[in-house]
Amino acid sequence: MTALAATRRTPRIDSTNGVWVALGITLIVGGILVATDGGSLFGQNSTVSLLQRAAGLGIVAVGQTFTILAGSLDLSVAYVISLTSLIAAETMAGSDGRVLPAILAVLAVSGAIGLVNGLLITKLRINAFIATLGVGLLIKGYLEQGYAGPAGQVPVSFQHLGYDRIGPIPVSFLLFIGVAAVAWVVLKRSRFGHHLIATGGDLDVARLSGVRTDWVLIRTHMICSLCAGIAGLYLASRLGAGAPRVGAEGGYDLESIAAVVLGGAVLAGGKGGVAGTVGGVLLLAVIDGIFNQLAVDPFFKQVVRGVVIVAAVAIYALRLRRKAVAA
Amino acid sequence: GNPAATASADAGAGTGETSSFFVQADYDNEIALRTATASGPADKPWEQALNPTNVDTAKYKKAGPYNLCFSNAGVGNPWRQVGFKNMQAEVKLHPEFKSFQVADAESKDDKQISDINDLLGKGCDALIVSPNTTATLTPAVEQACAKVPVIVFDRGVNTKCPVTFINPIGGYAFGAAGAEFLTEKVKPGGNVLALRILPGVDVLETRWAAAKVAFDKSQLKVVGVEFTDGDAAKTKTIVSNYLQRFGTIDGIWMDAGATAVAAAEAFEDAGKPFPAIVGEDQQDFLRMWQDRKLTAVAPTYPTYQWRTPVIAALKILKGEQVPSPWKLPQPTITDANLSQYVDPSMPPLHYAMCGCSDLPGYPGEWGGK
Amino acid sequence: MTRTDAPTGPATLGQSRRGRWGAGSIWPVVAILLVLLVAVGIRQPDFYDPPALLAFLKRAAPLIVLAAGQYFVIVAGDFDLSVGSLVTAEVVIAARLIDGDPAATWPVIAVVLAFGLLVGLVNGLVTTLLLVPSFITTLGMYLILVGAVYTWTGGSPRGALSEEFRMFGRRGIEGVPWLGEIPYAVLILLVLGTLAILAMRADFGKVLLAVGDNPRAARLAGGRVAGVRTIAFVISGGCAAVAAILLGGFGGVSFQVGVGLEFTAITAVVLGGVVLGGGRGSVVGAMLGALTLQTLLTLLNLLGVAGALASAVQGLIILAAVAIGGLRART
Amino acid sequence: MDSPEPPDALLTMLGVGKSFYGVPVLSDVDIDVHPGEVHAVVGENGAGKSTLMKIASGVHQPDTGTLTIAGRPATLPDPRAAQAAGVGIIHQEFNLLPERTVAENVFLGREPTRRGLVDRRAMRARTAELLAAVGAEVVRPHDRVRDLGIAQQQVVEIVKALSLDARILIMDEPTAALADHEVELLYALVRRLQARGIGILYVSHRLAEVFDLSDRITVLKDGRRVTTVDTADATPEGLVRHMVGRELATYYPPKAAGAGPTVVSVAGGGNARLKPLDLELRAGEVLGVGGLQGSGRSALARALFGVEGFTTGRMTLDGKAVRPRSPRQAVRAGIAYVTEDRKGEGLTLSQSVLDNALLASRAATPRWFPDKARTTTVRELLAAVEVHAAGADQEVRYLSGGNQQKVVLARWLAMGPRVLLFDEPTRGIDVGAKAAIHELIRDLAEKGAAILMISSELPELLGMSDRIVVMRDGALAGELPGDASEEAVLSLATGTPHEVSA
Ligand SMILES: Nc1ncnc2c1ncn2[C@@H]1O[C@H](COP(=O)(O)OP(=O)(O)OP(=O)(O)O)[C@@H](O)[C@H]1O
Ligand SMILES: Nc1ncnc2c1ncn2[C@@H]1O[C@H](COP(=O)(O)OP(=O)(O)OP(=O)(O)O)[C@@H](O)[C@H]1O
Ligand SMILES: [Mg+2]
Ligand SMILES: [Mg+2]
Repeated sequence: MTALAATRRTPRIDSTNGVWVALGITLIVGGILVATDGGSLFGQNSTVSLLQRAAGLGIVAVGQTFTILAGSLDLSVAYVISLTSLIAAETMAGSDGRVLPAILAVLAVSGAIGLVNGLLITKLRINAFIATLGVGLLIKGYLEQGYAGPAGQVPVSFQHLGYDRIGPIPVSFLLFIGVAAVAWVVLKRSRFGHHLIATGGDLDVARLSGVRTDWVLIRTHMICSLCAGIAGLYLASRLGAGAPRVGAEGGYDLESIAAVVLGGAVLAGGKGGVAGTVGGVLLLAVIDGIFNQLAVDPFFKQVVRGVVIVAAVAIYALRLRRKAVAA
Repeated sequence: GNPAATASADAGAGTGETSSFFVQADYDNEIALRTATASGPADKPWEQALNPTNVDTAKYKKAGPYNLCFSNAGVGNPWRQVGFKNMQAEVKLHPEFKSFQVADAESKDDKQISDINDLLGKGCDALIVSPNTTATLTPAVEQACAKVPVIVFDRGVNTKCPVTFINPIGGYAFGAAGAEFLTEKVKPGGNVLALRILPGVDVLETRWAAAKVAFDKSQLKVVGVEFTDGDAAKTKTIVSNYLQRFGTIDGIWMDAGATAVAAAEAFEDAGKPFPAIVGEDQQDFLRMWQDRKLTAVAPTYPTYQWRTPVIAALKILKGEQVPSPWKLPQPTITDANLSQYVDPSMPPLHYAMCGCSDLPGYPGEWGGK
Repeated sequence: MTRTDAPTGPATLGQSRRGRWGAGSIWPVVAILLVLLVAVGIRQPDFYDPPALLAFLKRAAPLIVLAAGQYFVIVAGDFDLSVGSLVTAEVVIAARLIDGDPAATWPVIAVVLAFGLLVGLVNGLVTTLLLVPSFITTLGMYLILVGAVYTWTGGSPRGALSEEFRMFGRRGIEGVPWLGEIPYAVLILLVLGTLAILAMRADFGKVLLAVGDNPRAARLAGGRVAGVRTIAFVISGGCAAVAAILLGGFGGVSFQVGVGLEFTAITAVVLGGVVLGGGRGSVVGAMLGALTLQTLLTLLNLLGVAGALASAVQGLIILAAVAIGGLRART
Repeated sequence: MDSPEPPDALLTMLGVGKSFYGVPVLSDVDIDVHPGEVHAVVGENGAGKSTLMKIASGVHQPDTGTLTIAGRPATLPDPRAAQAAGVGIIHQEFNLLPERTVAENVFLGREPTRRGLVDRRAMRARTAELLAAVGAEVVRPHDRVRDLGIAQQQVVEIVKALSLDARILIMDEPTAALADHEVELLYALVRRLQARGIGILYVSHRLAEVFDLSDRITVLKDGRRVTTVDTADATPEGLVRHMVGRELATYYPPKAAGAGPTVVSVAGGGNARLKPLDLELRAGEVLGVGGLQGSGRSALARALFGVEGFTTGRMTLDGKAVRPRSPRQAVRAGIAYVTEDRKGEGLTLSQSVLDNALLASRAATPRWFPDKARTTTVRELLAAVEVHAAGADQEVRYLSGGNQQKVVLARWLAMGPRVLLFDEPTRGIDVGAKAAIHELIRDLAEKGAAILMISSELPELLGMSDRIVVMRDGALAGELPGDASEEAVLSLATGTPHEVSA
């Protein structure tokens, strides 16, 4: 038995790293397809665009990873993004000196929305789907009532976030990677991360083990909203103004969930991770990029996206089942 | 004597506050343009311009064939669909273009910004942009201006750098046309219901803002301003509710015609006479108008404007002068010219003011028979 | 602890209190509905004239049918996010196939129903056989349907619905004394509602509840878990097809017809006391939830709540209603 | 602990009362536990034992009464507060996260940190120490709990409670999932903890254990404390009388006079978990299946029932070849399976008692219109097996374990099955209900059913079986007559040679 204990496990290919395999294959196949079409998938401009597009969705998806791991979900992110982009742009009002207050205001508001989501779910026991949908509707109503289009203005200095790049890598993509790295550490290495995964794995077990599950869920939702707030900041910087429809039109709610699930997370909670989510986001972005290069009809693109999401999850599920049978 | 009607009087469902989008100068300008005479070929409104001031484009002159690029906000509604077909067909008319590369932003602002960057890497000779929202695309368009001649149409951007900006007269003119029609046709004191698609879209906001000006000056009672999401069933429900509440509705104003048929049907289903109604140039409405002899008007936001940017691009690349801004005429369909536009062979949501009947592939490409 | 002597005696008071108001119960939604109906009645007394009431039911019918279909899926522990896009797809398909030709009406209705059932079947099989969580399956189906139907029609609906097709959502049996017109939509709703209630009373319904509650136990008791769940999706697809026929009839062709309906239907079901995750709640509750939502919209309309605020008010009321249900379940 | 017999109790609960949804579950219960003492709590299913333990560990809050911990009044709003106050608990149901490692489970909620981050190395090291302390080095700190057997999971539960350094340890049926020889390990552990001055509240249905381990015994009945006695002064008969309020026959029902015809025969049946085996079930006979944890007994039952069916060999039922590919086919062929995991696999907890009892009939032979006669039959069956519930429409989740098991039994009885497979039918069930279930099983056999009964409790296995097969490592290790000795079963199960004294 002691001999057995010493053996190390070989790393497994499972749902959380399967997405990277899929990403590799997609890059190769896509690269060839685009090349035969006479274009280049890896050209400077297309790479920049690809990474750029990944950044916004990526930041939201990292936040969504938290909620899904905790067995919850957040459908209000799209509206939080719109709202915070407006708060950012209106607070800045084109002046350099007000960038910091704007950032603080965005973080405060998005954190507060997360808090409300969390309280509704834990204290009033409203299912997360309905709670966040309801909060989303509230924010939507506010936006529609209060805004007739883009508003506010971001100073040029703040637009560096949206437009600058280091080599082929946009600053915003670095921001996404930074957010993902922090999230990775939090989930893997902090007590909160352990508690979050336990809460998502089995709420009762976590509670009976002394985890304050309510508090964990509240913090989880705050983090998710904060990520949406950061995405709102990024979009404000990219658009130069706040946009009341940018979140909903971007489909950030369902797409962020799709990215997380593509990354191998289990919707029921407790299983998945940031690395997978980053893979999921990149996979969606690469598919997008390929279709962009091939100038594929946007509607057909939608069909392919749907098929890819379902097929990927089906493959994960079948692998899991085969493993269970083999055990 | 209707208790509901008296109850509603205090509800004061008037025209509400002025939209933050209302800009008096623009309004005045557009109202003035409605009576301006256009220069250009009479049978080709997409080549006409109102009060043109031409700019010199010699510095963009280069030898063909050209690589034309287009960053499209999206094709998410029939209006954009018809328009995009127009544009594709227009490109085919000109052998000077060796390629036409399109990036579709799927109504996402940030995607469109990336798309523009992406297109710039593909060796465009000229770039046409149909921005998803005004303002937000400004930085991206400014970047593009530095590299290629840029032509913006439909919605604008907050920069003067594009070579030209093409659009019809605009939302104020559109909204005013419908509202003025109602003030003419509905007896003073009559009930008018305003149906809007969505709040917060600039082109639609200006339409309502202008209508509001007209209604505020009139004797009409605006009993409600409702958002329909462009959904026919919801529109019908709303109109039915209003009919029940007020007994009669004498006029319907709309900021876009997509649900005009549904609104009219609600009267039919309730057994009430049709009101005076504002629609748009979509075939289903025009057909109903003709069949049921509606009292109607159809202001248009012509889809033929999608042809103009291609024409402009060619002129610019050839170094010819172009109007900047390029204001296109914005005709209104009335009883007098209705029969000219009704075409039973086209799909119900086809826009009659497409100026496309002479284009290659018509009518099949547009879904007609 | 008090035990009743008869092992299977009548429920004690303490027990039934929970049963009456807790999660899965229909009473909270009934209470909310009554309040809303009274409010509507005060604002507009002639709302209760039979013809007006029937017209209201006619407008509510599509959502109620959708909610009933969604109920079957939710109570089995799944989601169906594809119904909204399915409704759109069906209307657009019907318009293109009929193309204004009255003779095509009945065959096209058959095609529409068959397509709805087929989409449900695919959803069900992918979920049960390929083990994809239904949230993802139907999200994928949603994207696929939207994309496919736009691709097929080149981005804008073509053709037109015949009057015969539109009759179901638009017209009714006319000249009925006192009632005026009995809309066909209301009749269809009555038939489907009755069928849904019967299905839930039958063994199928009980097994469905068991599957939503504990699929492993249901399987080990001899239940066809995959089969039952798949049938739930097929029912949902079928209901979406019927809703599409009603909505297409009522409003005509557009790409907007189904937008957001999946969320509205799920909200209605939850408002009716059905628990997301499965195993609790009744189909009557789900249908009442839909009726409640529709009443709420009417009331907001009557109160002249500005269009843009309506969604905020709606969100607030949904949160409040569900919170009340949730809190009651706890005590 | 300085003095060997400190005057103060570690934990005192006085006048504790608790109701759920208006139904009183506990009323006016007093109990205390002293340092170094094992205080056993016994009682029928549903007597309120677990509820009392959950109050002591902060899971539930009492409606009335007081808690005193180490002489100070205490309120325990949540399990965390209880942990802080030094109360640890091993719950009746498993409380582990299958996807996480042993170490992560053990330290869940109390992860050690270094510089703000979880110190995984310390966590593993400490877990390894604790595992070594209970003699379970087989389990490694980085193993995923999902990959462990049930007994090993129980070890993790115990280690988790130990890691608290609790002064008061509550064990709610810690041996329910353990086989007899593993129980010995637990005994040793309890004694060691006792020696360290830890006070232990010990809930069990196995009276032998109670007498082996405890210093004092409290009997609960219907949520009230009946008596508290020193173990030295107690007798099993007396205890049982207090628990059930009547005398109980302590022996098993008489065995079958002779076996009927073969109902099920398996030749060379095997699958991924089972090596090919031959087996016969005969009408009127109870075939006991013995073996250690994970020896494949459940796998055998599941194969017969078509859950994970045989992939090799032949199986016949009443002479006809069958190979159930799903539980549904098995049920329709007349086979019934009472699973060992009642909550996870047996019950639909949010449904009513009646719906649960009707589930198999409805699932296997669905009808489109409610079948009144069937419902009446099931109601009668529920009464016949003496299910104690507030009503037939009470949700099954609120029944005690024993009553839940009876609901499952009623479900299968309604099917009139030819073959019944019982997997640990009396696990976690009180003596009264246990005797009733034994009677029922025997009764079914007498009526001609063929019965297979898996049991980890040797007295039960020996007392009930007409024939015994013993499994080891997924294979049949041998067959024994019904009157075999415990040693004979154990030696076959463990593979150690033993003189069979038949
Ligand atoms: N959360 C709850 N809600 C409602 N009723 C409950 C709850 N928990 C327990 N009960 C009821 O309280 C009573 C006592 O249950 P408890 O689990 O304490 O019994 P027990 O003595 O541990 O039984 P067993 O020996 O079967 O484990 C039972 O009738 C049970 O139905
Ligand atoms: N669903 C399952 N998935 C993976 N492994 C399993 C599963 N069920 C059982 N096993 C493993 O297969 C082996 C045989 O288990 P089985 O349950 O048949 O044994 P058993 O003798 O009945 O033991 P127990 O008393 O624990 O049920 C064990 O190692 C067990 O851990
Ligand atoms: Mg217990
Ligand atoms: Mg077993």
